[in-house]
Amino acid sequence: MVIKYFSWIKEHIGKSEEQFELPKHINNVNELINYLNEIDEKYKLIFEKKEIIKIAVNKTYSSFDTNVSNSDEIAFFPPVTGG
Amino acid sequence: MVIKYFSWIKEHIGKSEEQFELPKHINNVNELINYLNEIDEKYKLIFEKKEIIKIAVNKTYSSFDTNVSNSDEIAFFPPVTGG
Amino acid sequence: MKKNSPLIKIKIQNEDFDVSAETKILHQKNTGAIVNFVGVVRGYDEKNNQLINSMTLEHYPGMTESEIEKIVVDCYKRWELTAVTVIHRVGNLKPSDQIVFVGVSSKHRQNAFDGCNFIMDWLKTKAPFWKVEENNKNKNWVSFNDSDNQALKKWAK
Amino acid sequence: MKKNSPLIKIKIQNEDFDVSAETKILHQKNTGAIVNFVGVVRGYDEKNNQLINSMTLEHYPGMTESEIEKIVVDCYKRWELTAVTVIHRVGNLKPSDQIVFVGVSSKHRQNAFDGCNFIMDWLKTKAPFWKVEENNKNKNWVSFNDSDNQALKKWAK
Repeated sequence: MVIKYFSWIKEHIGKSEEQFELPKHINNVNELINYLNEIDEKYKLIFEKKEIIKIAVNKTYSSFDTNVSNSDEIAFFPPVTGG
Repeated sequence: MVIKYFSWIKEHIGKSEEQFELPKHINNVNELINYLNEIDEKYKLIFEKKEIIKIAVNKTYSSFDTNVSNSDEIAFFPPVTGG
Repeated sequence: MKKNSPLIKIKIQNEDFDVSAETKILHQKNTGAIVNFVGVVRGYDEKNNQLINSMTLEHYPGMTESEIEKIVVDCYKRWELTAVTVIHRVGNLKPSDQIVFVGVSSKHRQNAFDGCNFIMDWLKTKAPFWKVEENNKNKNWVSFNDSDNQALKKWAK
Repeated sequence: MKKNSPLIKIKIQNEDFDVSAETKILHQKNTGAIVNFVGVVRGYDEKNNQLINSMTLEHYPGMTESEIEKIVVDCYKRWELTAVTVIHRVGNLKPSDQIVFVGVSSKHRQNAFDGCNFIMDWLKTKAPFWKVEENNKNKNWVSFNDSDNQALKKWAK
Protein backbone atom coordinates (compact mmCIF):
# COMPACT_ATOMS: atom_id res chain seq x y z
CA MET A 1 0.00 0.00 0.00
CA VAL A 2 1.07 3.55 -0.79
CA ILE A 3 -0.07 6.44 1.42
CA LYS A 4 0.35 9.99 0.12
CA TYR A 5 0.16 13.23 2.07
CA PHE A 6 -0.30 16.78 0.86
CA SER A 7 -0.04 20.34 2.17
CA TRP A 8 0.45 20.76 5.93
CA ILE A 9 -0.27 17.06 6.53
CA LYS A 10 2.79 16.22 4.42
CA GLU A 11 4.85 18.71 6.45
CA HIS A 12 3.63 17.26 9.72
CA ILE A 13 4.30 13.63 8.72
CA GLY A 14 7.67 14.69 7.29
CA LYS A 15 7.29 12.94 3.95
CA SER A 16 5.01 13.03 0.94
CA GLU A 17 4.60 9.30 0.63
CA GLU A 18 5.15 6.06 2.49
CA GLN A 19 4.82 2.42 1.53
CA PHE A 20 3.94 -0.42 3.82
CA GLU A 21 2.30 -3.82 4.03
CA LEU A 22 -1.38 -3.48 4.98
CA PRO A 23 -2.29 -5.97 7.75
CA LYS A 24 -4.90 -8.45 6.55
CA HIS A 25 -7.55 -7.43 9.14
CA ILE A 26 -7.77 -3.86 7.84
CA ASN A 27 -10.58 -3.44 5.33
CA ASN A 28 -11.51 0.23 5.12
CA VAL A 29 -10.15 3.75 5.56
CA ASN A 30 -11.45 4.08 9.10
CA GLU A 31 -9.65 0.91 10.19
CA LEU A 32 -6.50 2.13 8.46
CA ILE A 33 -6.61 5.41 10.40
CA ASN A 34 -7.08 3.58 13.73
CA TYR A 35 -4.15 1.36 12.84
CA LEU A 36 -1.90 4.34 12.01
CA ASN A 37 -2.89 6.08 15.27
CA GLU A 38 -1.70 2.98 17.14
CA ILE A 39 1.71 2.72 15.50
CA ASP A 40 2.85 6.36 15.82
CA GLU A 41 1.83 9.48 17.78
CA LYS A 42 2.43 11.71 14.75
CA TYR A 43 -0.68 10.34 13.03
CA LYS A 44 -2.87 11.10 16.03
CA LEU A 45 -2.32 14.83 15.66
CA ILE A 46 -3.50 14.64 12.06
CA PHE A 47 -6.49 12.43 12.62
CA GLU A 48 -7.80 13.94 15.85
CA LYS A 49 -9.74 16.37 13.66
CA LYS A 50 -10.74 13.58 11.30
CA GLU A 51 -13.80 15.43 10.01
CA ILE A 52 -11.71 18.01 8.15
CA ILE A 53 -9.38 15.45 6.52
CA LYS A 54 -10.12 14.57 2.88
CA ILE A 55 -9.46 11.09 1.53
CA ALA A 56 -8.73 9.71 -1.91
CA VAL A 57 -8.50 6.01 -2.73
CA ASN A 58 -6.81 5.34 -6.05
CA LYS A 59 -7.06 9.05 -6.95
CA THR A 60 -10.82 9.28 -6.43
CA TYR A 61 -12.55 11.19 -3.61
CA SER A 62 -13.55 8.61 -1.00
CA SER A 63 -14.89 8.41 2.53
CA PHE A 64 -14.02 6.76 5.84
CA ASP A 65 -15.96 3.61 5.01
CA THR A 66 -14.41 3.11 1.56
CA ASN A 67 -12.82 -0.36 1.25
CA VAL A 68 -9.05 -0.54 0.91
CA SER A 69 -6.62 -3.34 0.10
CA ASN A 70 -2.85 -3.65 0.00
CA SER A 71 -2.69 -2.80 -3.71
CA ASP A 72 -4.40 0.59 -3.23
CA GLU A 73 -3.00 4.11 -3.19
CA ILE A 74 -4.51 6.16 -0.35
CA ALA A 75 -4.13 9.93 0.05
CA PHE A 76 -4.88 12.12 3.06
CA PHE A 77 -5.08 15.86 2.59
CA PRO A 78 -6.64 19.03 4.04
CA PRO A 79 -9.50 20.89 2.33
CA VAL A 80 -8.54 21.90 -1.21
CA THR A 81 -8.67 25.22 -3.00
CA GLY A 82 -7.69 25.93 -6.58
CA GLY A 83 -8.34 28.82 -8.91
CA MET B 1 -31.50 70.80 -38.08
CA VAL B 2 -29.81 67.54 -39.01
CA ILE B 3 -31.85 64.33 -39.18
CA LYS B 4 -29.98 61.02 -39.32
CA TYR B 5 -31.32 57.61 -40.29
CA PHE B 6 -29.89 54.16 -39.68
CA SER B 7 -30.42 50.57 -40.81
CA TRP B 8 -33.52 49.88 -42.91
CA ILE B 9 -34.91 53.35 -42.19
CA LYS B 10 -31.88 54.83 -43.95
CA GLU B 11 -32.45 52.49 -46.89
CA HIS B 12 -36.10 53.43 -47.10
CA ILE B 13 -35.49 57.19 -46.92
CA GLY B 14 -32.67 56.79 -49.44
CA LYS B 15 -30.09 58.78 -47.48
CA SER B 16 -28.31 58.63 -44.15
CA GLU B 17 -28.75 62.29 -43.29
CA GLU B 18 -30.69 65.39 -44.29
CA GLN B 19 -30.49 69.00 -43.25
CA PHE B 20 -33.35 71.45 -43.20
CA GLU B 21 -34.72 74.52 -41.52
CA LEU B 22 -37.08 73.59 -38.68
CA PRO B 23 -40.31 75.63 -38.79
CA LYS B 24 -40.71 77.79 -35.68
CA HIS B 25 -43.97 76.17 -34.52
CA ILE B 26 -42.37 72.72 -34.09
CA ASN B 27 -41.23 72.16 -30.54
CA ASN B 28 -40.86 68.44 -29.93
CA VAL B 29 -40.15 65.11 -31.67
CA ASN B 30 -43.83 64.26 -32.07
CA GLU B 31 -44.54 67.54 -33.87
CA LEU B 32 -41.48 66.96 -36.05
CA ILE B 33 -42.79 63.53 -37.09
CA ASN B 34 -46.22 64.93 -37.92
CA TYR B 35 -44.55 67.64 -39.99
CA LEU B 36 -42.41 65.11 -41.93
CA ASN B 37 -45.49 62.95 -42.58
CA GLU B 38 -47.15 65.97 -44.18
CA ILE B 39 -44.30 66.90 -46.51
CA ASP B 40 -43.54 63.44 -47.99
CA GLU B 41 -45.26 60.05 -48.22
CA LYS B 42 -41.96 58.23 -47.65
CA TYR B 43 -41.90 59.29 -43.99
CA LYS B 44 -45.41 57.94 -43.40
CA LEU B 45 -44.27 54.38 -44.06
CA ILE B 46 -41.55 54.74 -41.44
CA PHE B 47 -43.64 56.42 -38.79
CA GLU B 48 -46.84 54.43 -39.15
CA LYS B 49 -45.33 51.97 -36.66
CA LYS B 50 -44.05 54.79 -34.52
CA GLU B 51 -43.88 52.63 -31.39
CA ILE B 52 -40.97 50.58 -32.71
CA ILE B 53 -38.92 53.60 -33.86
CA LYS B 54 -36.12 54.72 -31.53
CA ILE B 55 -35.16 58.37 -31.22
CA ALA B 56 -31.98 60.17 -30.27
CA VAL B 57 -31.70 63.92 -29.78
CA ASN B 58 -28.11 65.16 -29.80
CA LYS B 59 -26.85 61.55 -29.53
CA THR B 60 -28.84 60.73 -26.40
CA TYR B 61 -31.81 58.33 -26.24
CA SER B 62 -34.95 60.46 -26.23
CA SER B 63 -38.71 60.13 -26.54
CA PHE B 64 -41.57 61.57 -28.57
CA ASP B 65 -42.09 64.46 -26.19
CA THR B 66 -38.42 65.50 -26.06
CA ASN B 67 -38.00 69.16 -27.04
CA VAL B 68 -36.17 69.94 -30.28
CA SER B 69 -34.86 73.13 -31.87
CA ASN B 70 -33.25 74.00 -35.18
CA SER B 71 -29.73 73.53 -33.79
CA ASP B 72 -30.34 69.89 -32.76
CA GLU B 73 -29.28 66.63 -34.35
CA ILE B 74 -32.15 64.12 -34.41
CA ALA B 75 -31.78 60.43 -35.27
CA PHE B 76 -34.45 57.87 -36.10
CA PHE B 77 -33.56 54.20 -36.05
CA PRO B 78 -35.05 50.74 -35.57
CA PRO B 79 -34.41 48.64 -32.44
CA VAL B 80 -30.70 48.14 -31.87
CA THR B 81 -28.64 45.02 -31.29
CA GLY B 82 -24.92 44.81 -30.70
CA GLY B 83 -22.67 42.07 -29.38
CA MET C 1 -12.71 57.42 -14.56
CA LYS C 2 -11.77 58.63 -18.03
CA LYS C 3 -12.73 56.88 -21.24
CA ASN C 4 -9.70 55.43 -23.00
CA SER C 5 -7.57 55.64 -19.88
CA PRO C 6 -6.09 52.21 -19.07
CA LEU C 7 -9.03 51.68 -16.71
CA ILE C 8 -11.88 52.26 -19.17
CA LYS C 9 -11.25 51.63 -22.84
CA ILE C 10 -14.06 51.82 -25.40
CA LYS C 11 -13.37 51.38 -29.11
CA ILE C 12 -15.58 51.01 -32.16
CA GLN C 13 -13.34 49.86 -34.99
CA ASN C 14 -13.06 47.91 -38.24
CA GLU C 15 -9.89 46.12 -37.16
CA ASP C 16 -9.68 42.83 -35.31
CA PHE C 17 -8.42 42.73 -31.71
CA ASP C 18 -5.86 40.67 -29.82
CA VAL C 19 -7.20 39.00 -26.70
CA SER C 20 -3.81 38.65 -24.95
CA ALA C 21 -2.96 42.31 -25.42
CA GLU C 22 -6.37 43.33 -24.11
CA THR C 23 -6.07 40.99 -21.13
CA LYS C 24 -2.75 42.62 -20.18
CA ILE C 25 -4.39 46.06 -20.14
CA LEU C 26 -7.13 44.75 -17.84
CA HIS C 27 -4.51 43.50 -15.42
CA GLN C 28 -4.24 46.48 -13.07
CA LYS C 29 -3.24 47.01 -9.46
CA ASN C 30 -5.48 44.90 -7.16
CA THR C 31 -6.81 42.76 -10.03
CA GLY C 32 -7.46 39.18 -8.92
CA ALA C 33 -9.87 38.08 -11.64
CA ILE C 34 -10.30 38.88 -15.33
CA VAL C 35 -13.32 37.78 -17.34
CA ASN C 36 -13.25 38.21 -21.12
CA PHE C 37 -16.11 37.72 -23.52
CA VAL C 38 -15.39 37.25 -27.22
CA GLY C 39 -18.33 37.18 -29.63
CA VAL C 40 -17.91 35.34 -32.92
CA VAL C 41 -19.92 35.76 -36.15
CA ARG C 42 -21.82 32.53 -36.75
CA GLY C 43 -22.39 31.20 -40.26
CA TYR C 44 -26.00 30.27 -39.64
CA ASP C 45 -29.10 32.33 -38.88
CA GLU C 46 -31.21 30.13 -36.59
CA LYS C 47 -34.23 32.44 -36.64
CA ASN C 48 -34.60 32.37 -40.42
CA ASN C 49 -32.96 28.99 -40.86
CA GLN C 50 -30.42 30.03 -43.47
CA LEU C 51 -26.70 30.25 -44.09
CA ILE C 52 -24.94 33.60 -43.83
CA ASN C 53 -22.09 34.68 -46.12
CA SER C 54 -21.29 37.89 -44.29
CA MET C 55 -22.65 40.48 -41.89
CA THR C 56 -22.37 44.26 -42.00
CA LEU C 57 -22.55 46.32 -38.85
CA GLU C 58 -23.19 50.01 -38.59
CA HIS C 59 -23.22 52.29 -35.59
CA TYR C 60 -23.96 55.93 -34.76
CA PRO C 61 -20.54 57.53 -34.34
CA GLY C 62 -20.46 59.57 -31.17
CA MET C 63 -23.68 58.22 -29.71
CA THR C 64 -22.63 54.57 -29.63
CA GLU C 65 -19.42 55.35 -27.77
CA SER C 66 -21.08 57.69 -25.29
CA GLU C 67 -23.95 55.29 -24.50
CA ILE C 68 -21.46 52.46 -23.90
CA GLU C 69 -19.37 54.77 -21.73
CA LYS C 70 -22.34 55.61 -19.50
CA ILE C 71 -23.13 51.96 -18.83
CA VAL C 72 -19.48 51.03 -18.31
CA VAL C 73 -19.04 53.79 -15.72
CA ASP C 74 -22.14 52.46 -13.90
CA CYS C 75 -20.74 48.90 -13.91
CA TYR C 76 -17.37 50.11 -12.77
CA LYS C 77 -18.93 51.39 -9.56
CA ARG C 78 -21.60 48.73 -9.09
CA TRP C 79 -19.15 45.80 -9.21
CA GLU C 80 -16.01 47.60 -7.95
CA LEU C 81 -14.13 46.78 -11.12
CA THR C 82 -10.43 47.46 -11.61
CA ALA C 83 -10.66 47.91 -15.43
CA VAL C 84 -13.12 47.54 -18.33
CA THR C 85 -12.54 47.27 -22.07
CA VAL C 86 -15.24 47.17 -24.73
CA ILE C 87 -14.16 46.75 -28.36
CA HIS C 88 -16.94 46.45 -30.93
CA ARG C 89 -16.17 45.90 -34.59
CA VAL C 90 -18.21 47.47 -37.39
CA GLY C 91 -18.15 47.07 -41.18
CA ASN C 92 -18.25 43.81 -43.08
CA LEU C 93 -17.47 40.65 -41.13
CA LYS C 94 -17.40 37.00 -42.19
CA PRO C 95 -18.51 33.92 -40.29
CA SER C 96 -15.99 33.01 -37.58
CA ASP C 97 -14.64 36.60 -37.37
CA GLN C 98 -14.40 38.05 -33.88
CA ILE C 99 -17.08 40.73 -33.49
CA VAL C 100 -16.96 41.99 -29.90
CA PHE C 101 -14.62 41.94 -26.91
CA VAL C 102 -15.82 42.75 -23.41
CA GLY C 103 -13.16 42.41 -20.74
CA VAL C 104 -13.64 43.17 -17.10
CA SER C 105 -11.27 42.89 -14.15
CA SER C 106 -12.00 43.00 -10.45
CA LYS C 107 -10.52 41.98 -7.12
CA HIS C 108 -12.92 39.06 -6.87
CA ARG C 109 -14.21 36.66 -9.46
CA GLN C 110 -17.99 36.90 -9.13
CA ASN C 111 -17.94 40.67 -9.66
CA ALA C 112 -15.88 40.20 -12.80
CA PHE C 113 -18.30 37.55 -14.13
CA ASP C 114 -21.35 39.67 -13.35
CA GLY C 115 -19.92 42.90 -14.75
CA CYS C 116 -18.95 41.24 -18.02
CA ASN C 117 -22.25 39.36 -18.34
CA PHE C 118 -24.26 42.52 -17.70
CA ILE C 119 -22.36 44.57 -20.29
CA MET C 120 -22.98 41.85 -22.90
CA ASP C 121 -26.72 41.72 -22.09
CA TRP C 122 -26.82 45.49 -22.39
CA LEU C 123 -24.91 45.56 -25.71
CA LYS C 124 -27.36 43.02 -27.17
CA THR C 125 -30.39 45.19 -26.44
CA LYS C 126 -29.41 48.82 -25.90
CA ALA C 127 -26.20 49.69 -27.76
CA PRO C 128 -26.78 51.60 -31.03
CA PHE C 129 -25.63 49.00 -33.55
CA TRP C 130 -27.50 47.58 -36.52
CA LYS C 131 -26.62 44.37 -38.33
CA VAL C 132 -27.53 43.16 -41.76
CA GLU C 133 -26.88 39.52 -42.66
CA GLU C 134 -26.09 38.76 -46.28
CA ASN C 135 -26.17 35.60 -48.34
CA ASN C 136 -26.39 34.86 -52.07
CA LYS C 137 -30.13 35.39 -52.16
CA ASN C 138 -31.01 38.24 -49.83
CA LYS C 139 -30.06 40.63 -47.07
CA ASN C 140 -31.80 40.61 -43.77
CA TRP C 141 -31.69 43.28 -41.04
CA VAL C 142 -31.29 41.52 -37.74
CA SER C 143 -33.96 42.35 -35.18
CA PHE C 144 -33.40 41.96 -31.49
CA ASN C 145 -34.35 38.78 -29.63
CA ASP C 146 -36.93 38.92 -26.92
CA SER C 147 -34.74 36.49 -24.96
CA ASP C 148 -32.09 39.23 -24.88
CA ASN C 149 -34.56 41.69 -23.36
CA GLN C 150 -35.45 39.07 -20.77
CA ALA C 151 -31.74 38.53 -20.07
CA LEU C 152 -31.26 42.20 -19.20
CA LYS C 153 -34.03 42.06 -16.61
CA LYS C 154 -32.01 39.81 -14.28
CA TRP C 155 -29.76 42.79 -13.46
CA ALA C 156 -32.48 45.05 -12.02
CA LYS C 157 -31.10 46.25 -8.70
CA MET D 1 -15.24 13.83 -25.66
CA LYS D 2 -11.56 13.08 -25.10
CA LYS D 3 -9.34 14.97 -22.72
CA ASN D 4 -6.70 17.01 -24.53
CA SER D 5 -8.58 16.83 -27.82
CA PRO D 6 -9.16 20.35 -29.18
CA LEU D 7 -12.60 20.22 -27.53
CA ILE D 8 -11.49 19.46 -23.98
CA LYS D 9 -8.02 20.50 -22.90
CA ILE D 10 -6.87 20.16 -19.30
CA LYS D 11 -3.33 21.04 -18.26
CA ILE D 12 -1.57 21.36 -14.93
CA GLN D 13 1.73 23.10 -15.60
CA ASN D 14 4.47 25.34 -14.24
CA GLU D 15 4.56 27.48 -17.39
CA ASP D 16 2.50 30.58 -18.05
CA PHE D 17 -0.21 30.54 -20.74
CA ASP D 18 -1.14 32.77 -23.67
CA VAL D 19 -4.75 33.94 -23.65
CA SER D 20 -4.95 34.62 -27.42
CA ALA D 21 -3.64 31.19 -28.33
CA GLU D 22 -6.09 29.54 -25.93
CA THR D 23 -8.98 31.62 -27.26
CA LYS D 24 -8.21 30.42 -30.81
CA ILE D 25 -8.41 26.78 -29.68
CA LEU D 26 -11.81 27.44 -28.09
CA HIS D 27 -13.09 28.84 -31.36
CA GLN D 28 -14.65 25.73 -32.91
CA LYS D 29 -17.39 25.02 -35.41
CA ASN D 30 -20.69 26.55 -34.19
CA THR D 31 -18.98 28.72 -31.57
CA GLY D 32 -20.77 32.05 -31.13
CA ALA D 33 -19.50 33.03 -27.69
CA ILE D 34 -16.25 32.52 -25.78
CA VAL D 35 -15.87 33.35 -22.09
CA ASN D 36 -12.39 33.29 -20.56
CA PHE D 37 -11.51 33.57 -16.92
CA VAL D 38 -7.95 34.49 -15.91
CA GLY D 39 -7.03 34.35 -12.24
CA VAL D 40 -4.18 36.52 -11.00
CA VAL D 41 -2.07 36.11 -7.84
CA ARG D 42 -2.77 39.05 -5.56
CA GLY D 43 -0.06 40.61 -3.41
CA TYR D 44 -2.25 40.94 -0.37
CA ASP D 45 -3.93 38.39 1.90
CA GLU D 46 -7.19 40.02 3.01
CA LYS D 47 -8.03 37.29 5.53
CA ASN D 48 -4.79 37.65 7.48
CA ASN D 49 -4.24 41.28 6.55
CA GLN D 50 -0.67 40.87 5.30
CA LEU D 51 1.44 41.26 2.19
CA ILE D 52 2.44 38.19 0.19
CA ASN D 53 5.83 37.76 -1.47
CA SER D 54 4.99 34.54 -3.30
CA MET D 55 2.65 31.58 -3.35
CA THR D 56 3.44 27.91 -3.92
CA LEU D 57 0.82 25.56 -5.33
CA GLU D 58 0.89 21.80 -5.24
CA HIS D 59 -1.50 19.28 -6.72
CA TYR D 60 -2.02 15.51 -6.76
CA PRO D 61 -0.73 14.40 -10.17
CA GLY D 62 -3.24 12.10 -11.79
CA MET D 63 -6.10 12.82 -9.40
CA THR D 64 -6.26 16.58 -10.02
CA GLU D 65 -6.48 16.10 -13.78
CA SER D 66 -9.06 13.33 -13.59
CA GLU D 67 -11.31 15.19 -11.13
CA ILE D 68 -11.23 18.30 -13.36
CA GLU D 69 -11.97 16.15 -16.37
CA LYS D 70 -15.09 14.67 -14.76
CA ILE D 71 -16.55 18.07 -13.99
CA VAL D 72 -15.62 19.48 -17.39
CA VAL D 73 -17.36 16.60 -19.17
CA ASP D 74 -20.49 17.27 -17.06
CA CYS D 75 -20.41 20.98 -17.97
CA TYR D 76 -19.87 20.19 -21.60
CA LYS D 77 -23.21 18.40 -21.71
CA ARG D 78 -25.14 20.59 -19.26
CA TRP D 79 -24.42 23.84 -21.13
CA GLU D 80 -23.99 22.41 -24.66
CA LEU D 81 -20.48 23.79 -24.90
CA THR D 82 -18.37 23.70 -28.07
CA ALA D 83 -14.97 23.58 -26.27
CA VAL D 84 -13.47 23.86 -22.78
CA THR D 85 -9.91 24.55 -21.65
CA VAL D 86 -8.66 24.50 -18.07
CA ILE D 87 -5.01 25.40 -17.43
CA HIS D 88 -3.91 25.53 -13.80
CA ARG D 89 -0.41 26.52 -12.84
CA VAL D 90 1.50 24.93 -9.96
CA GLY D 91 4.86 25.69 -8.35
CA ASN D 92 6.05 29.06 -7.11
CA LEU D 93 4.16 32.12 -8.33
CA LYS D 94 4.61 35.81 -7.60
CA PRO D 95 1.97 38.52 -7.14
CA SER D 96 0.44 39.53 -10.49
CA ASP D 97 1.36 36.17 -12.13
CA GLN D 98 -1.46 34.46 -14.00
CA ILE D 99 -2.53 31.39 -12.01
CA VAL D 100 -5.51 29.83 -13.80
CA PHE D 101 -7.22 29.95 -17.19
CA VAL D 102 -10.74 28.65 -17.69
CA GLY D 103 -12.07 29.11 -21.21
CA VAL D 104 -15.44 27.95 -22.43
CA SER D 105 -17.12 28.30 -25.80
CA SER D 106 -20.73 27.76 -26.76
CA LYS D 107 -23.26 28.68 -29.43
CA HIS D 108 -24.90 31.18 -27.10
CA ARG D 109 -23.47 33.59 -24.61
CA GLN D 110 -25.30 32.77 -21.39
CA ASN D 111 -24.26 29.12 -21.55
CA ALA D 112 -20.65 30.17 -22.00
CA PHE D 113 -20.86 32.54 -19.00
CA ASP D 114 -22.53 29.93 -16.80
CA GLY D 115 -20.19 27.08 -17.77
CA CYS D 116 -17.09 29.18 -17.07
CA ASN D 117 -18.46 30.58 -13.81
CA PHE D 118 -19.42 27.09 -12.58
CA ILE D 119 -16.00 25.60 -13.36
CA MET D 120 -14.32 28.43 -11.41
CA ASP D 121 -16.61 27.93 -8.39
CA TRP D 122 -15.83 24.22 -8.53
CA LEU D 123 -12.05 24.75 -8.82
CA LYS D 124 -12.14 27.02 -5.75
CA THR D 125 -13.73 24.37 -3.54
CA LYS D 126 -13.26 20.88 -5.00
CA ALA D 127 -10.14 20.66 -7.17
CA PRO D 128 -7.16 18.99 -5.43
CA PHE D 129 -4.79 21.96 -5.12
CA TRP D 130 -3.13 23.35 -2.02
CA LYS D 131 -1.61 26.80 -1.71
CA VAL D 132 0.90 28.19 0.71
CA GLU D 133 1.45 31.95 0.86
CA GLU D 134 4.91 33.16 1.79
CA ASN D 135 6.26 36.45 3.06
CA ASN D 136 9.38 37.49 4.94
CA LYS D 137 7.99 36.42 8.28
CA ASN D 138 5.97 33.27 7.80
CA LYS D 139 4.24 30.79 5.50
CA ASN D 140 0.56 30.24 5.65
CA TRP D 141 -1.44 27.38 4.10
CA VAL D 142 -4.52 28.87 2.49
CA SER D 143 -7.79 27.40 3.71
CA PHE D 144 -10.93 27.55 1.65
CA ASN D 145 -13.44 30.37 2.02
CA ASP D 146 -16.93 29.60 3.17
CA SER D 147 -18.14 32.14 0.59
CA ASP D 148 -16.71 29.84 -2.09
CA ASN D 149 -18.73 26.91 -0.78
CA GLN D 150 -21.82 29.12 -0.85
CA ALA D 151 -20.99 30.14 -4.42
CA LEU D 152 -21.02 26.54 -5.58
CA LYS D 153 -24.53 26.01 -4.22
CA LYS D 154 -26.11 28.31 -6.80
CA TRP D 155 -25.47 25.63 -9.46
CA ALA D 156 -27.56 22.88 -7.84
CA LYS D 157 -29.77 21.57 -10.60
